[in-house]
Amino acid sequence: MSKLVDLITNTWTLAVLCVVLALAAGFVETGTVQMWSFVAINILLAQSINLLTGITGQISLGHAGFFAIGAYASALLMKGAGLPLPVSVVVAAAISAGAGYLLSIPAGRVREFYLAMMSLAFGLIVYELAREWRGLTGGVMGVRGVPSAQIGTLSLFGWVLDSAWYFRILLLSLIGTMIAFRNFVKSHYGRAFYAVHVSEIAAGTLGVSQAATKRAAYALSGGIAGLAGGFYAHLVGYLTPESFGLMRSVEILVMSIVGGLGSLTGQVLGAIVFTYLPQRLQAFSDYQFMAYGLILIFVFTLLPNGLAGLLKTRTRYSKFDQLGGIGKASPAVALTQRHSDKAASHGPLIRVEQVTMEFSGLRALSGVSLDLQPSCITALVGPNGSGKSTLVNVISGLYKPTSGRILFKGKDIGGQPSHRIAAAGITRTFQDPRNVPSFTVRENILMGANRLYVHGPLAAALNTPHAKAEEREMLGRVEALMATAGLTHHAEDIIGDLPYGIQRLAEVARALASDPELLLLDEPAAGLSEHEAERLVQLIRMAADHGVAVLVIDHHMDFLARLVNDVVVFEAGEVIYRGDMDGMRSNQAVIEAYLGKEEVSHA
Amino acid sequence: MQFFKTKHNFLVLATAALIGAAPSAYAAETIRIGMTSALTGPYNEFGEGNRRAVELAVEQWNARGGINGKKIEIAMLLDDQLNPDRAVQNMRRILDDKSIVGIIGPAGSGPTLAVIDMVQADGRPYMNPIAQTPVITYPDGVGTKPRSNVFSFALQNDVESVAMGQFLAKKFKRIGVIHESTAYGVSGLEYLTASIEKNGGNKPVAVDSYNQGAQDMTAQVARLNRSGVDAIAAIGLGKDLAVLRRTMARLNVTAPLIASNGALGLPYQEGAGELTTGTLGTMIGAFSDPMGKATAAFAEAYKSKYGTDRWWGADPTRPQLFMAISVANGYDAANVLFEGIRRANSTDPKAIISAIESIRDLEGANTTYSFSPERHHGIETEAVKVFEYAREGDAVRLRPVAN
Amino acid sequence: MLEVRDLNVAYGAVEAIRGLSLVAHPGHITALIGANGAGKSSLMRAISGITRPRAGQILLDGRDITRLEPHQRARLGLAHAMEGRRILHQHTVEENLITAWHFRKAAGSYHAARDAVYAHFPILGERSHAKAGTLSGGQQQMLILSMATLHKPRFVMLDEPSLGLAPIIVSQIFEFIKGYCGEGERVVLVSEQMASLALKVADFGYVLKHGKVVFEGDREHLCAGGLADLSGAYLGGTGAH
Amino acid sequence: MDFLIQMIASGLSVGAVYALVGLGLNLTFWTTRVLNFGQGSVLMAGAMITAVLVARGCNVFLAVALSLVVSALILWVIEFVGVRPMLRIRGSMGWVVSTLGAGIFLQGSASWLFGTQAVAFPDVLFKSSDTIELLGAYISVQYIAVFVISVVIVGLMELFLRRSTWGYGVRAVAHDRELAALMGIPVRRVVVGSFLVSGLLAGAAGVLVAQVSGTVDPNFGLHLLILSFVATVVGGMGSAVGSLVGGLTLGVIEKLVGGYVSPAAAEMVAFVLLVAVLTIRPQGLFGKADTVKV
Repeated sequence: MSKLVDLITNTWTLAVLCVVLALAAGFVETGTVQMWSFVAINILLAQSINLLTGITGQISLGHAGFFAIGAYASALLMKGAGLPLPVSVVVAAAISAGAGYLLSIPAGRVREFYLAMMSLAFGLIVYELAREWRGLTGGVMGVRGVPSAQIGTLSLFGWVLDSAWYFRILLLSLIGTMIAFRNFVKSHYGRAFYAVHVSEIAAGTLGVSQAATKRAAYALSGGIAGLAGGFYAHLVGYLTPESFGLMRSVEILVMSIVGGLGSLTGQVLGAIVFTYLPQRLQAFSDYQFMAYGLILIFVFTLLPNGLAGLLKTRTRYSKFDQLGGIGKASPAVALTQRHSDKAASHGPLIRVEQVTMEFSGLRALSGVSLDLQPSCITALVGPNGSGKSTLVNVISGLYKPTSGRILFKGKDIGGQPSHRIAAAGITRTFQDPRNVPSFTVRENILMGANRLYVHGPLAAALNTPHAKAEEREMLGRVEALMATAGLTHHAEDIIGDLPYGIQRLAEVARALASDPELLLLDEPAAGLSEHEAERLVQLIRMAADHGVAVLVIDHHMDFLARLVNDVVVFEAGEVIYRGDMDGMRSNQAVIEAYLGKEEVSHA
Repeated sequence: MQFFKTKHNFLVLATAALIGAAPSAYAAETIRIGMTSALTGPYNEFGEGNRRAVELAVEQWNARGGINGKKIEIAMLLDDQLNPDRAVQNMRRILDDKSIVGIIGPAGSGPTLAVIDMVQADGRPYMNPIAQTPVITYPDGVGTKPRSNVFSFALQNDVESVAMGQFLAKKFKRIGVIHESTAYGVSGLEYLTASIEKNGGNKPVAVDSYNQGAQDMTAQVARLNRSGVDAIAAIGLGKDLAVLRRTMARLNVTAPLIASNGALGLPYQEGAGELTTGTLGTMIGAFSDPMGKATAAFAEAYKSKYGTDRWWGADPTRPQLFMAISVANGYDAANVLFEGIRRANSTDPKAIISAIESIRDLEGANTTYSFSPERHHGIETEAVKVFEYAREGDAVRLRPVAN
Repeated sequence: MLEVRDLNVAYGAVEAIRGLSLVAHPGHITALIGANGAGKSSLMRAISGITRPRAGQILLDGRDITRLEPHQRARLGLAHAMEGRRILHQHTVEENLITAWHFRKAAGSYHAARDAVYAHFPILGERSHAKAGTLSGGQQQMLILSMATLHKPRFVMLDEPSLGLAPIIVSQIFEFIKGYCGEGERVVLVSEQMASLALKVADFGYVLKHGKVVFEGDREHLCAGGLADLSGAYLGGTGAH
Repeated sequence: MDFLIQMIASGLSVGAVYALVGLGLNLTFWTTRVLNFGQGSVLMAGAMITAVLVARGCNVFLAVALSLVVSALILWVIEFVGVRPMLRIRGSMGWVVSTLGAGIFLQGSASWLFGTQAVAFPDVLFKSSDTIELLGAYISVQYIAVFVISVVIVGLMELFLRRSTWGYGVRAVAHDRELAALMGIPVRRVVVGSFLVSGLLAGAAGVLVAQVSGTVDPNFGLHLLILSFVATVVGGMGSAVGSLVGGLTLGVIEKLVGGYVSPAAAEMVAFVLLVAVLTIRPQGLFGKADTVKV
């Protein structure tokens, strides 16, 4: 069984299959080749919506819009300006990518239902434009005489393309797109897209700007759909607005959803099924609408994970497998060594000055000031609600302080967006672990390294040596971190299925993977077993030894005692003590605030 | 195990799909024809009607011993539901079957425009029963060279609009036109305007459009009304014309409604209810009294095969006028195709086409057909009449208007 | 009497409660003590029926309610105030109380109950037409308590009622809880991260860790154990073993 | 002047129907966070059944009553087979597919049972030729009737949601299912209830629109559904009043653009309006901004 799956998902099998198809195209009937071409086009469409909806989490009910833009653009460019096929489809793709970019500006601001409606509106606006803008699109009469392979009017540099050759070209571009797409999705960009999907807040703390990510996602998705449109135009040779109505958008979404959102293989299956389904359903004649309806109603009750669920394959979001592990070449350094001479000659790493934070009159922080030194571990303790987490949220840019300054390496970062602050080298964890549940431990930790990548999207898509080297280096860091955290044997496990403690550890490891200069940990030890807590201590110590300044919020006194250099005690949003542990234990103010009077009298 | 099963089935489906339809063996002993039309789905009225007509024709020919001893067989009967992509895929399958001798096309201008170029490239005789846009037959406009292998039995916009244009030009000064925004409606508007002007009328003072399935046309009607029209000419489907008529009543617009053939069908009659009285519509006159011999024969044959179904119409004693464009057109298309094959006594496209072009004064259900290398459409202006819903006692009847 | 018998709760592969048993007696305040992720909330959610346990039994006065829907349990007089200030933020204070009132078996009139609330927490009366979301943390906590106790239910569970509140408010809240438990034979279950706070109200305490009970006893026993030991227990040190 | 009045009158009447449909969508969205893409077909079913029954000689009001019941039942089934199972699968968006499937299935069944042709819809409220004259403008009594009925229904719904116990229940479930359950609210029953009511609203809307258009066919309702989506979003998902304002605004703007610019432009204006509103106010005119919690 699983062998069978391996067989059909194996790269070589697929390669062979493609070659076979390409050759077969010359021998089977034109109609068959034409259907294959429709499949190829639908695969492109499905992948395009998968990128936007499945991976970035932005539902789209208007993909027919991109499809139409691509189709009309390519048709008119070739018919009017006489551009050759490769140019016209690429330009078409570029144009609809532009449309995607523009759409992302309003669409980026809205969520779930509202987003669905806005995308729907986009699709229908394009549709109405196609109907009414007669001068350009020929209106409802459509565009006739588009150079098309099946009529033999399509030629490439004087060489007349028949359906078979057209299909081969289409297949080639499809494979190219798929490979590039796959590499891209498995790169830090893919992970960033997914992070935005799962939690826009967590994404920010990884140094990922959700606005920029969405813009990129829309543009890319639009581009791919536009490419599909271009090929569609020269497949059918006649464009009518009716081909780009709401139902088309819906079909595309259905294809992708049934295929299995987030899975690349699933999209292919979805496209195949939904290209042939209507044809096969003709057998039901009068009942075919009912049959189609029933299939849609129950497909999910039957296949909860879409068709992708059938082949138990999961799309992975790292190039670990591609690179065949990390190889020996990788240096096992988890963190960069920063000079850690405790002598605070070069001032504190971060200085919080008179920071006040108010929520609708409620004062969470009132004039808090404190400094943190490199390679120094500071504990932040205090009763619940004394403002500990609020301080971390303010420093990490989730809250804008009401007043006061936060100087990081001398410059004020107060109120900057969280992704900027993260990019500057300040990383934090949350009280409740914010991992991507469907990612493996390795992928989650790798996500932390996001801010360190320098190679661009193109390099990522083409898998340039540089891109590979970088991914390998990061994977090396991750490996080292997992070793220290004792997570190595969990590397390939889906983090959502692991115990709470492991998830906490992984999150701390992820934070360290960003090679931070300042590390903010919000109750990292909560719910950890002795053993796990020990691992946590090692992780934090390692960070400090490499010159990272660490701020730890926690209640575990004994855990803190064997870890920290000094303690800051909060009470009602104010610092009531700063010094070493013993000092704290004997400090009257602390005891009263933290333990309350009666117990003291008891003890 | 269950999992394996579904999975297995799925793979079968996928591979079956990939392999596609296997080429059917060439069967010389029969005449094989192919047809794609809207057999199901929301727009299947014309497609289904035509299927019945074609099957009737085939039955009759085969009863008479087929064509030169060869039985006729509808080798491919595909359903495109008026969806252009589906039409293209179906037509491709038909064209791929080299044993197919003649083709009968889709039930609307949209899908027909989508397939027509590939059909022309293929070169086998193609009958267009329904799509009214002339560019299907005459790509460079009426009066220019037709597509070599395409013959039209539809009530072409240009033809339909002649009768309408004459009538309007004669009777009205300030004409307002409203049309559905589809290929049919748009080209209909062009030809109607041309025809009005050709007959010495003044060009329409106001023109508006609506989308198929519109549920209220207040804006359109009020606009026409505001520009003081004394007649409203409409091109569209029956149910939309009904909405138009009701909207006119709501806004108390009294100008008469002169509509395309859609106004003569059941959907309009039912939708407009008693408001039908006074509505005028253009239609092939074949089924109005007195029916020609061939027409009556067809009606009889249809009635005996299918009974008085919804294509026959409400009145069991006599077929509705509308049959001319929902059924009889398909019937004539098939007959002319077969006649061509008979005359050519061959299945070679060229031979069949020239045989069809040689047909003169062939009695059909809708009209008397004459073709030539320059003339590839069957229905001519004289076949078209203007009808009016007139109250006769308590019944409303359609009666031809003296033109 | 509220009784839990070897309860198991798991989210996917993550076990939150592992074969936990406890008893909460009428007329006593029972505290659940433990750090984040120790399983306090999971336990309460299982008792009130929001999460379905994998295994185990939950009994109210000997009646097995493990299979009942949450709203049915609520109507049996089981109230649960979840952590994280769960109220209807878009609704006014008044509307919150009305909603809390109407769907449970109500003895007496709504107005009487409401006036009792406003009498005990005048500030809620003053702000009765303000959107609950605009209340301060303390006021929200008061509202939550009021909603939970509006019907004088026999079983009340409060998940971290002290979370994020100034000491004064906390003691106010605890006074209320004590008072409520005192009048009539009521079973009150309170979860706390800070033993010190828990001990201010609790007559009996269970210390949870990794979904298990690691330490239990009445107030004296807990205190006698001494803060150091106790802190060891709930702070994850070795004291408990 | 009379032109303007006619535009506004028809706009109000159409808009009121948008509001009615929109409110139905809203209800089910509140309780399940699911958008029912099948609602269009439910409109169709409501109108179609009335039309067919009357054609078979059934009393008009009985027919309407029956069709309302059926539409309610349809939505109940949709909830059962198409929505409840989907909510168990997180983030799969299966509900898009299933509700859509339900709609297509209904369409298919309708064409199978009653044919694909437009069926005449009887004059339930007045005749389309009944008009009253206002400042020289003729206004259809049917428009007025449709408007009044829709507005009354929406008003009653608003009252129900704001004042009645079950109204509180719906709003509580919409806000926080778990909390609602703990308050003793039978969440399941509230959800099912919301679907039943949504069905009633859809059925009523279907009948009203069919009254205006005069015919029903299996395709009927999709366009209306889309515009109602738009109306709801423009008004904001939060409140019944929002739907009403959204619907009326949309209806009137549509007709004004149709009248003064061109009917073609009117087809587009709704969507442009939607994008514009959401760009300025992401939660719609009356919607409550959803707070992102850390």
